[in-house]
Amino acid sequence: MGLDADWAMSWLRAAAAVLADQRAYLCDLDRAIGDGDHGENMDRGFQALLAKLDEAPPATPGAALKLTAMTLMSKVGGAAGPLYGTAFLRAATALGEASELDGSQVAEALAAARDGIVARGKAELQDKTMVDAWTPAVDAARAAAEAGSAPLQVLEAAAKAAQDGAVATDPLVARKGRASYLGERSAGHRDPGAVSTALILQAAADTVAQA
Amino acid sequence: MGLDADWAMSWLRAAAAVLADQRAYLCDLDRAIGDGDHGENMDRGFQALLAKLDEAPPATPGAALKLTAMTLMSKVGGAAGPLYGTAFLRAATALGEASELDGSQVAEALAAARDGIVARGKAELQDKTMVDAWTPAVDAARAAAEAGSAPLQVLEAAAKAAQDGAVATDPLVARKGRASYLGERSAGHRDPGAVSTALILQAAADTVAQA
Amino acid sequence: MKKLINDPRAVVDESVEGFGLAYGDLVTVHTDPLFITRADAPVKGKVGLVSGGGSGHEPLHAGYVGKGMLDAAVPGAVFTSPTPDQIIPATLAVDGGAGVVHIVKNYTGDVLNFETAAEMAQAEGVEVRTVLVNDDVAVEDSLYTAGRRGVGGTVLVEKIAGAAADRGDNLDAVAAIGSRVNANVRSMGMALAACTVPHAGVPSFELAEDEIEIGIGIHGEPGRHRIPMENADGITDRLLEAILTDLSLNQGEKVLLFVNGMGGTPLSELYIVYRRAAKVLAEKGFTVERSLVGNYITAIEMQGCSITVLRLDDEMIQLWDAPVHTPALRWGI
Amino acid sequence: MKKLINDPRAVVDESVEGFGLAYGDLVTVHTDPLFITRADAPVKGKVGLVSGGGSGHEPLHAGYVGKGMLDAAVPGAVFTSPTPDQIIPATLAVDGGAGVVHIVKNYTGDVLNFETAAEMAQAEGVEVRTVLVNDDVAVEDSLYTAGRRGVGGTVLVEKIAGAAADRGDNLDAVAAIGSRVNANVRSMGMALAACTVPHAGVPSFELAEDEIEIGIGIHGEPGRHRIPMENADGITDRLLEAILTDLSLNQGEKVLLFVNGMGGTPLSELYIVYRRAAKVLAEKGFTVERSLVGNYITAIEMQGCSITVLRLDDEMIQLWDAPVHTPALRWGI
Ligand SMILES: Nc1ncnc2c1ncn2[C@@H]1O[C@H](COP(=O)(O)OP(=O)(O)O)[C@@H](O)[C@H]1O
Ligand SMILES: Nc1ncnc2c1ncn2[C@@H]1O[C@H](COP(=O)(O)OP(=O)(O)O)[C@@H](O)[C@H]1O
Ligand SMILES: [Mg+2]
Ligand SMILES: [Mg+2]
Ligand SMILES: [Mg+2]
Ligand SMILES: [Mg+2]
Repeated sequence: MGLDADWAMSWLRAAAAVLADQRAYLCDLDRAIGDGDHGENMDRGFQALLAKLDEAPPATPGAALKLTAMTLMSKVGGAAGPLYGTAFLRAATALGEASELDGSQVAEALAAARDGIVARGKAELQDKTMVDAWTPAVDAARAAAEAGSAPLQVLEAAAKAAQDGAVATDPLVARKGRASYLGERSAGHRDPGAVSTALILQAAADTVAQA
Repeated sequence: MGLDADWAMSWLRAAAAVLADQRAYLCDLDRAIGDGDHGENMDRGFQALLAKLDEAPPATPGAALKLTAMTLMSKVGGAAGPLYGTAFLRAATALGEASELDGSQVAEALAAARDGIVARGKAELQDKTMVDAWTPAVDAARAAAEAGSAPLQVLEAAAKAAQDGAVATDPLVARKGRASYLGERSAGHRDPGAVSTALILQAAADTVAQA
Repeated sequence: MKKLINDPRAVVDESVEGFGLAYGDLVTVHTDPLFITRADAPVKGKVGLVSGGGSGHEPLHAGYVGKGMLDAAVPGAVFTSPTPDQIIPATLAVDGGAGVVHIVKNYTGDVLNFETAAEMAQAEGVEVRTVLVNDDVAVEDSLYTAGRRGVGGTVLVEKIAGAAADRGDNLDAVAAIGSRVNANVRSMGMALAACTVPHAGVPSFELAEDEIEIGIGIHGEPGRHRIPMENADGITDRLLEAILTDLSLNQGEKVLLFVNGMGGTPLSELYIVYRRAAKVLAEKGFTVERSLVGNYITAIEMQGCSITVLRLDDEMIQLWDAPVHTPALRWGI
Repeated sequence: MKKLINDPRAVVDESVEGFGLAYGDLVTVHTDPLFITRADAPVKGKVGLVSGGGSGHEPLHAGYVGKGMLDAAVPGAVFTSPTPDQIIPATLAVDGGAGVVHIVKNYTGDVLNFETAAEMAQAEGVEVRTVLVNDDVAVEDSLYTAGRRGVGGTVLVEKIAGAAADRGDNLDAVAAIGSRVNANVRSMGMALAACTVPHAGVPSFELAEDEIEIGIGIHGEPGRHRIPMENADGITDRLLEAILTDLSLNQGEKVLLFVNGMGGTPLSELYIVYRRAAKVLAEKGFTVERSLVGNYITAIEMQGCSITVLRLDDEMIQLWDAPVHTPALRWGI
């Protein structure tokens, strides 16, 4: 499958499905070190997105990401809403009018998304946030793109790195977001935003693979 | 032991001890069909009475009962406070200045107490209240006194009848007091005020027997 | 039992002491015996209002002491009516020469203790009238009970009778308006979870995760019956129907709708109940002219609510709106 | 989970709807997107005040909409900050031409969403200033955290800044007094038992019968540490000490003492906490000049309390005393 507007819509629908499926799990993760709503927030946002995608199907991958940004910004709330909103908006801007993406465009869109999150949230690596999934994902995606890999391999590398990054948040003491209020008690738990990041990126890769 | 002022004080102290001992039990009974405070109320009143008895030991049984009436009235609260207060006050009045009681004086004092409770509370037999302990106690005491029994036997007859009366409240549906709000749900539980009545009368008999 | 208390036996004394410290400008706390009066009591020439009952219903009654409402509140032990030796001095302390009205919730204990106190205060030369509150429709067959309990309606009786006294009504008039409110008010309550009396240390009753109690009082006692859990609209309909059946309002009549929390229920849930109750009343053609939503007469930390409906007339509306300045109810001042 | 609700997902909408029905004379509820304004908004020439945050803290924030306090409140989902597309129209709706102050509790979500909304509202021509509230001393090392949370102090900031706007202060002055209150206020909270978020259906955390959480926020999150159960005086001393260590009051300084319930704790217990706190402050030579006791910023039905101490100056006292007429706070009117 080429990474065109149809792919983008399939991906976002797949992401919505996996977030709905993992809603309770993400809430459980957030309950341990936050306020227990991350799964609910993401699910609410992506369910709203599904409706929007049906209403007016976007014409380019960039347009799909922009619609996603706007919808998440207005429906998710909490910390995740503005952060994912900015991420998708920056990625959309990076893609411009492109109608089908190659590997390096994928990598640069991911980098723009990550930069947006860091610009808004000011988190550094190892602060136990979604940045700990995004940054390794960006690094892996860039390495794969520079090696000339196809979009599928770039996304697979990104998804795997994000998942590893999420797992690696387990021992960290949080320094940003709600989990930071727990101090040392935040260690031993996985960051929910890093997990939702990995789920969304995995959905992107799976959508290419399954096409 | 003659039923003089010393006996009265020993009795009231024994009653205080048994009520303190049965505090939790009386509360449990009251929790099932009332508001769970009967043991607490009775204990508070009789503990206050102990202090008063030490302060100014009364000179006659009647004076001891009057002091009890005043103390219970001002310390017990709830339904039991005014009812026991009136009971002890009427009994005191019935005894007048007598310095030592015979069997028929005991029976008449019990009858006066019961009449006071009925006058205040308007409960009839089988309404599942303390009256269901007092009335059989009065009947038994009068029968014993008329048969010429000594005070000990009069009190023992009264205590036993009160205890049987308390047990007999188990199947009744309450029609007076807080338990009446439960309607049919009040059946199958023992009335706490009937039980405290039996305990107090048993203490009276025991105090004579143990002298 | 986990509570923000020290000695379970000191709960009432310490709580009232803290209350007195927080509202020293409005009230005076008298100890030995314990009662609370307006800081400026007695108000010369004004009818005095005294209410009281067991503790554990906060803000009732002490929270309603102040201008336009009660002159004194007499707190008993938790869920235990106060004694005459508290009620008598409270009555004497607030008599401004125009007599005193006792507002008494219809429980055997309260009735007997206030009755005794009224007699004794009369003997001391204070004219006393008693307004009995018995608004609880959960108690159906009052022939076979101690009669209906006084619950949520008490707050409305205290406010409206308090305003009547404040505008200068005489003793009989204040008692009459209090009784008129009582005659036109009905309430019914329910519990999701029981409360724990401090000295008992265990919940007053146990409810399974899928059961609720309907027709509870305010003393942590079990209700009339236990039913499977229902949603807020279902519960509201059930309580309201019992009230309306008994109150028999006419089309177009004005009411005050009072949704009360039992102490452990959040305001957000009370608004959900209020929403349904207001809609149902409107649909049936009644006008919700005034309302009150919050924790005003509680059973410690019980979870649940009660609904109270008062049929209003113009005078009651005027007295309801009249200025009031107490720790728990304040407007117009 | 037993709650007086219908659909767990409809809790906020239905609750706000009921709130709007109960207080229709004071507020207007706007839906799609959801926000609440004063019934008479915008007030021409007056600086507008907007606050908001997750739902579940009732009466905060909607309960403080009205004369002398907030012009608009923006409720998010339960414990989730609202979104810019709610905050922007609320901001526009209450701009009376003198600009709008956003009062924002310092949580990443609230900060980010209000930040975005402020930018967009400015782009629409409304001057916006932001007052950040971060009074929670439980968050000790703010270098390594998202910074201190905004908790109880929020209510005081809203009241005092609201009074400044009401007397006609300009945009910068209202923001300045809000920030001055924030700079002088400190809070700390604790929980006896967690709350249950409706859509989650299970308690946010589990506490054993002999454990309490110290240093909780208002979102049902666990606290800084868990300790064995203590009595009310011990808990009060602990919270107060953390506050006073941070606030460093001088002898003779005047304070406002605010004892807040988390939603499921009865008033009687809050008075017991108030009693101890007032005594300790007096012993240390500080003057408790004003006080507030009750459920003003909650975490649904959480059991527990928070203590807030505000260092007062004469202007703050004057603004605190100024008339306010909202569903949850009312005096002088
Ligand atoms: N400053 C930040 N930078 C990056 N990510 C953050 C930051 N703060 C929070 N997050 C992410 O947001 C997630 C929590 O999102 P969510 O639960 O939806 O919002 P909230 O914390 O407002 O309830 C965290 O798991 C973390 O990954
Ligand atoms: N009208 C009445 N006549 C006689 N006894 C009564 C009446 N009402 C209540 N009682 C007695 O009082 C007892 C309850 O006393 P207590 O629990 O101390 O008071 P309260 O019911 O006010 O909490 C009942 O068990 C019953 O025996
Ligand atoms: Mg969260
Ligand atoms: Mg009882
Ligand atoms: Mg009682
Ligand atoms: Mg949240």
